[in-house]
Amino acid sequence: MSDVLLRGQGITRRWGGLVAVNDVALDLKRGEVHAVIGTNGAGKSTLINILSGEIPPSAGTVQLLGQDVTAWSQPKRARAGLGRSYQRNTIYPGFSVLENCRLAAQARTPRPWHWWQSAQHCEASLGAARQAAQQAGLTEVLDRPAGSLSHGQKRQLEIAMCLATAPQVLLLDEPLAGMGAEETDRMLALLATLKAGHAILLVEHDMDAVFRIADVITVMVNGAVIFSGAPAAVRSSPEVQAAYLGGH
Amino acid sequence: MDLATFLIQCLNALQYGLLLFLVAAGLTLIFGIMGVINLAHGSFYMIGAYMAYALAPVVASTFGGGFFATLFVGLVLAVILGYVLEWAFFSFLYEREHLQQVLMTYGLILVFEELRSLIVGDDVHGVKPPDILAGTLPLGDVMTYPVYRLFISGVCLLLALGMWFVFTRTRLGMMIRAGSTNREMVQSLGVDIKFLYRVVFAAGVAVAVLAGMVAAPVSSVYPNMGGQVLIICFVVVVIGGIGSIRGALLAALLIGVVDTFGKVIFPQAAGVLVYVLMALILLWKPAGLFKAG
Amino acid sequence: QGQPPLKVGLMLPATGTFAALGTAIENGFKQYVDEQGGKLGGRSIQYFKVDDESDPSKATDNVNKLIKRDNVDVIVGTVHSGVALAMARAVKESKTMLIVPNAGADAITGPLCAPNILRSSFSNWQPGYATGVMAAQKGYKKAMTITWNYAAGTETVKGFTEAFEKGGGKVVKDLNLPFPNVEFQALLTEIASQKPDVVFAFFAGGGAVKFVKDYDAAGLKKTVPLMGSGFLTDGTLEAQGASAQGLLTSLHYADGIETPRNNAFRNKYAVAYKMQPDVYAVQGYDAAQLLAAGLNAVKGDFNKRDEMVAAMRKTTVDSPRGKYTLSAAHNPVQDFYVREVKGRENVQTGIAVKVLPDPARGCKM
Amino acid sequence: MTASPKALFVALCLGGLALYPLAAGDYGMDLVTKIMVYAIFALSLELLVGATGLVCFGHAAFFGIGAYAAVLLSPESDAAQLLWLLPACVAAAAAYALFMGALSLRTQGVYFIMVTLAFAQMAYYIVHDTPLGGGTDGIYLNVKPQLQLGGSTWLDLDGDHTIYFFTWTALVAVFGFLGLLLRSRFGRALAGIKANEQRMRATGFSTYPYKLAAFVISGAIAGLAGFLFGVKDGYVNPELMSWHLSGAVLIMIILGGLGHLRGALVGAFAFALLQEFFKSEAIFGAFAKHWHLGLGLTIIASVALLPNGLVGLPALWRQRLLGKARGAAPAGEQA
Amino acid sequence: MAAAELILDARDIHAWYGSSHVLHGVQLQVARGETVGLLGRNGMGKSTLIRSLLGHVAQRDGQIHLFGRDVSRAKPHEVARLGVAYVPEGRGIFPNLSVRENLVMAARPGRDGQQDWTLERVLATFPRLAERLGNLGAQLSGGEQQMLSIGRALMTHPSLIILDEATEGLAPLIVAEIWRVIGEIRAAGIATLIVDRDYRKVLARSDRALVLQKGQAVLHGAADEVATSPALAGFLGV
Ligand SMILES: Nc1ncnc2c1ncn2[C@@H]1O[C@H](COP(=O)(O)OP(=O)(O)OP(=O)(O)O)[C@@H](O)[C@H]1O
Ligand SMILES: Nc1ncnc2c1ncn2[C@@H]1O[C@H](COP(=O)(O)OP(=O)(O)OP(=O)(O)O)[C@@H](O)[C@H]1O
Ligand SMILES: [Mg+2]
Ligand SMILES: [Mg+2]
Repeated sequence: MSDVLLRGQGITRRWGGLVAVNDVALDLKRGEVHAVIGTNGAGKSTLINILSGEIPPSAGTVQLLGQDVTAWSQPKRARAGLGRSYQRNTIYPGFSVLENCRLAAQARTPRPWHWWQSAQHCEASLGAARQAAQQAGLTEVLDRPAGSLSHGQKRQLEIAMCLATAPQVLLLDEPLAGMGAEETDRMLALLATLKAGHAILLVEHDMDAVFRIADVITVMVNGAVIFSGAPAAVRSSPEVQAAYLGGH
Repeated sequence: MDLATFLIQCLNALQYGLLLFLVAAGLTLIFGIMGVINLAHGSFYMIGAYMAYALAPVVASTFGGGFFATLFVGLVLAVILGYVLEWAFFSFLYEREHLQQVLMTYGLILVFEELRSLIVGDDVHGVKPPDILAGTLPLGDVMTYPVYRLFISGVCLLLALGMWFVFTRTRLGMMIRAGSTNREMVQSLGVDIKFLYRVVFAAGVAVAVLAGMVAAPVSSVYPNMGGQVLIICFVVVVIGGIGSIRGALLAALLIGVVDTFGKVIFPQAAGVLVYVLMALILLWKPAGLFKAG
Repeated sequence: QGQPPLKVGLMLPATGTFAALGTAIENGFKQYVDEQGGKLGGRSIQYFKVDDESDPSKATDNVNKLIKRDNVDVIVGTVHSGVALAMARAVKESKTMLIVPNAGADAITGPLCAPNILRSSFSNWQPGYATGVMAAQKGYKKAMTITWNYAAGTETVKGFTEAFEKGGGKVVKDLNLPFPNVEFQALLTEIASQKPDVVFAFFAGGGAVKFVKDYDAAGLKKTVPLMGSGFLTDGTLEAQGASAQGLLTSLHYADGIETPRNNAFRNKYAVAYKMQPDVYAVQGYDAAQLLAAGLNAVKGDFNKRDEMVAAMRKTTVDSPRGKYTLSAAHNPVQDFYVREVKGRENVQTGIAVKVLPDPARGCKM
Repeated sequence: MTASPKALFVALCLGGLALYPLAAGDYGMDLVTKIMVYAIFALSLELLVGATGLVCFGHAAFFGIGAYAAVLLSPESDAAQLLWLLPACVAAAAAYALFMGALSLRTQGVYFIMVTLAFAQMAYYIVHDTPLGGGTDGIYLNVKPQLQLGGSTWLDLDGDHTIYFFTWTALVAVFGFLGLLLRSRFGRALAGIKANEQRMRATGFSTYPYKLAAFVISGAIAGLAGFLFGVKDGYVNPELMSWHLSGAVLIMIILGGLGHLRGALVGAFAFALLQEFFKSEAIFGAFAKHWHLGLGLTIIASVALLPNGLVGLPALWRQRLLGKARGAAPAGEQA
Repeated sequence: MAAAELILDARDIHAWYGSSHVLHGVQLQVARGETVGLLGRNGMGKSTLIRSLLGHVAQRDGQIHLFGRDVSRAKPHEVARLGVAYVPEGRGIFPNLSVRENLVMAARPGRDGQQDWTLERVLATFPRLAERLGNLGAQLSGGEQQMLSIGRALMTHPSLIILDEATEGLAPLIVAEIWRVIGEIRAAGIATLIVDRDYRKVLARSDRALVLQKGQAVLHGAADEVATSPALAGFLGV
């Protein structure tokens, strides 16, 4: 039980007439990569948005580390150990790569009101930033303005910023999209090492990657979960084949 | 307030609201749809009013025309003016920080106001409505209602309808709206965005000038008249929801009502009512009454 | 002789709504100086000009330009009351002489009165009061007033109410709208629903034009007579056109004052500046006359300030508007004319109040 | 290495200002005092607009409140004690900023601009339409405040030099304070909010308190500027709260160059001195009457030629000298 | 193939962002109806090359001929009007326009007057879009936006379509569908320039390929030659 770090129950979200997420329940356990796959527009990003507190659910509850956080704001959840990445880049284009990560790390360093202290000397956040950047493979471009990175590099930075907050639960929305083969490998290796101490939710369309790393897979179609289970079971489910994989 | 007075006040409110929309319509295009923060809108309005005054004798002597001929000549001049202005002062601003537009248009205000002073002087002038519209209609036992005001309302409704149609129902309108969020992509679809925006800007200037010309007979023509309408125009566009023509119309009507009844019922607070209205609406709906769509 | 030129600072609006008024005042002032051969009290004049922009928040700085930068002896200004109050404050500290050629704020010759502050125009209270007298004499009993919600408006209305109620009438309602809002329709409807005997209005410039036209267009002109302080129809008649015809107003100046003094003034002005003079030009002209009276008494010796002010206080200004003197608080004690709009002119048809002094409430001098 | 020429520039400017009274006459002192007041005012807005990305179009409200408080809280015919008057004025402005910020920060972008305008207009109409602050005519400060300690007067703000150096000190203090603030973690968080607020929230920053804090600090500094203005002139008027002034101070910081504290400083000076220049009868003779024209054209030219405001000028020159002006870099890819 | 008429002929392309020199003299040719794959690791200049061809990079140099016309200095809209459609990385959807408007505003007959990509046909290709017709672009899921972007490009009836990471974020079924559409496009004689992370698919479906490394073309040739080149793995980091 204590290994369930994030639990969503009965999560539902409506946009006008459209039910984007329909009564979804899932548990994220420490040491597990839980992949959520599904057709485009199935509601995966919406689910992440609800779990991370970006938008409120129409119904359902979210528990983080055993506490009901449904009413918590997004920043509060983030500080409690919930990190997320975005499907679209949300980096700070004007800052250097390192500063992007440092700022993310700063969220968890105490005493932001020490206005006389220069941020550049905040060792705690700098260290965490360097480490996160290195994990995501950005060491060589630390001092480049983030806006001048290529698309793939921006995707890497997106993950690095998420890591810099040292979350316990990671909600990753298509982290591999736009990454090259090498970066994909590195990212998968990274996720494999992170897995030990974290609970990871991975939304991804790259099925090779998903099957390589996922421990549990949940499949969504039109807002609802149509299947959930071990990778092998998912691969062999005719339903999933028809709705999503298409012979993959 | 008895019923008859109440009804007349409602008419006043409606008419004032429509007039406000007319005055703000050019801003709806340039600011609301193109996204250019145009402080010089008031100046365009002022230019229109002064055109109605200064152009009339010239047009009368060369073409022998009256009010409507002046209107037409004014519009042609306004389109040219807008086109040249966009080319000279705005075409290089889109890629820049938006606030640069504030500075640019502020500079333009100063220049226009001073040119006005140099060319036509600082006196107050009146403009006569065209003879066919100069009459009045009886309203109650002591009041009458000028036909020209009805004409203004008509112009305004036509304009609102026309703008709404072009921007929501035509491909041209879609391209223009698309251009305000992603110019590069619009170009990639084969649209000459620079030319398109120049034309829309010119149209926006023309609409502002038209408003000035049409309103001149009721507003009269005086120095600094542009500065006085500027803020209320922004209020109209913003309350309505930036980029929404329906919204702007509704907002103008709302302001008309609040202002009209505010003056009568809370005279001491009349000045602040419009702003209270705006604050309340935006706190309730942080993106205006209608989101652009 | 051999005295250095007298430094005169002109702080007037050159831009904005009141720019035309500033020009007229300057023209009037210079005309008188030119008539004296370019010298007052034997001293030639050097002008320093500042555009006050009619913005009170910049007023102190602007007036300091004249006081501290140019070290002028006299300041002439201005149109806007708020600006004039800031000027009064500054000259009180610096002791520079100030002649106000228009701004009517009662306080300037009221609580703020000072030996070195004089006015060649009027106080807001005065034309209001004079119009009130006129209205009461006509036998009107029930009046409504309408003005912008700002000091000049409310002070003028106060003057009107005081005289009108003294004359047996009753002001049933004061209508206000925020400055410089010009959407009058709602208030006109209010007037129509109350049907008073007379309406008293205070507006100026573009607002005056629009109000008079709207009043006419609403058909009220035929049913409820409109009266106003003279600014309602001054400098605006061309723009107001037929709507203003027949309106009665009161002011200390009018067209058709057939005195040799006035005719000479008007002719010279028209030749020199290629336009007709107005009340503002007269006020500017008189500001120069006032200054001349003081300087002449001390032979141009500006250091004899007390003597100078005493002379100005005692002088009778031979103004184009007619002769007048200054009150103890340095405000003109002058006649107020009944004026009727005929064509493009505010024709004098009588005198509303002779030698009307301002009550100068609050002046301790 | 890039920081030092900038720091040197600022130090030179402030140092020059400290020495200026040695050379200046009454009027010059007066003018520069006023400009320094505006510089403080502009710095306060720079914290919001340049650093946090919150374009406030009602900043004159805080300025006006500071100025009005200075007059209204002073005794009728006695010198007020600076020790409490100054904090009280700053607090009054900060309090209104707290109220205004708490509500208007619910909105964003242009809507935020307009809500701040609305709240400022409310303050404006309160002093304009009620007798509270003397109505449209405004009110006078009869006796300027003094700093009294232990029975003796240490500082009397009635005097050109005193007010000059008092303002100068305030300017230096505000500049230093903001400089430190923006380098601190708090300042970086503001910069992050400017760049991408959504992401800041996702990383765990409660952005609202940050923005509100910036708003209140900014309002308080604007109140300080207003206090100085009220004391300097001894006369306050509703126009101090009008949108014209809010607009003017915005123009100053854009002209100077957004995103740099020294931009506010440079902008305030440039704007005021340009006005002086074009208004000058000595240079333009009778045409000085049309000074708006020159000012307007200069502003237009500066927008056209200086994409980053006046503080971008050195970089532009450097680029010219190195002959590397290959045209503007393309806009960043759409997010 | 090489004998076929060249519709795109770009030589010695250089590009800069500010002072950083990103492309160093790249050549690229596309013949009528041909499919060309563009490969390379992240940040190697693929998108920059594309954007240079389209005229979106302000600082560029080189000779570009499109359908025989010199477009080295042409503006982006002129390039597009010659019959080039662009599906940018990051999709470039207009967030404030509805799905229908996004599609309709782009519609344009092709060079030879073709009109076959109607709204109906696009919606039939991407049924998901048909359900979301009235929604704003900003309200779409990532994959839906991608479909919209491709659909919009098809609405312009291009003779050359440039797909920059067009399958990013799409479900496998849809990816398969997109590849099928690309095949269809190819069959219809429309030339394509494809950037995609799935290099095997790209090579399998291309006639020729170009591999970029640090802004330089390091491999260039027939797709099967490139596919079997021993250096390929090194350049792509696999
Ligand atoms: N703000 C909104 N208003 C209306 N509909 C929305 C809104 N946001 C999302 N939707 C709709 O909700 C559905 C689910 O969207 P979501 O982004 O969660 O999909 P997804 O599973 O992440 O898809 P993809 O794999 O393509 O990213 C989509 O059909 C989308 O169009
Ligand atoms: N707007 C920009 N400003 C400055 N540098 C840029 C800009 N865009 C791209 N670059 C740089 O140019 C180089 C090439 O980028 P480009 O986007 O062409 O790469 P790519 O091959 O498309 O990579 P990816 O596969 O990640 O999309 C990269 O090093 C990138 O950092
Ligand atoms: Mg998604
Ligand atoms: Mg790319």
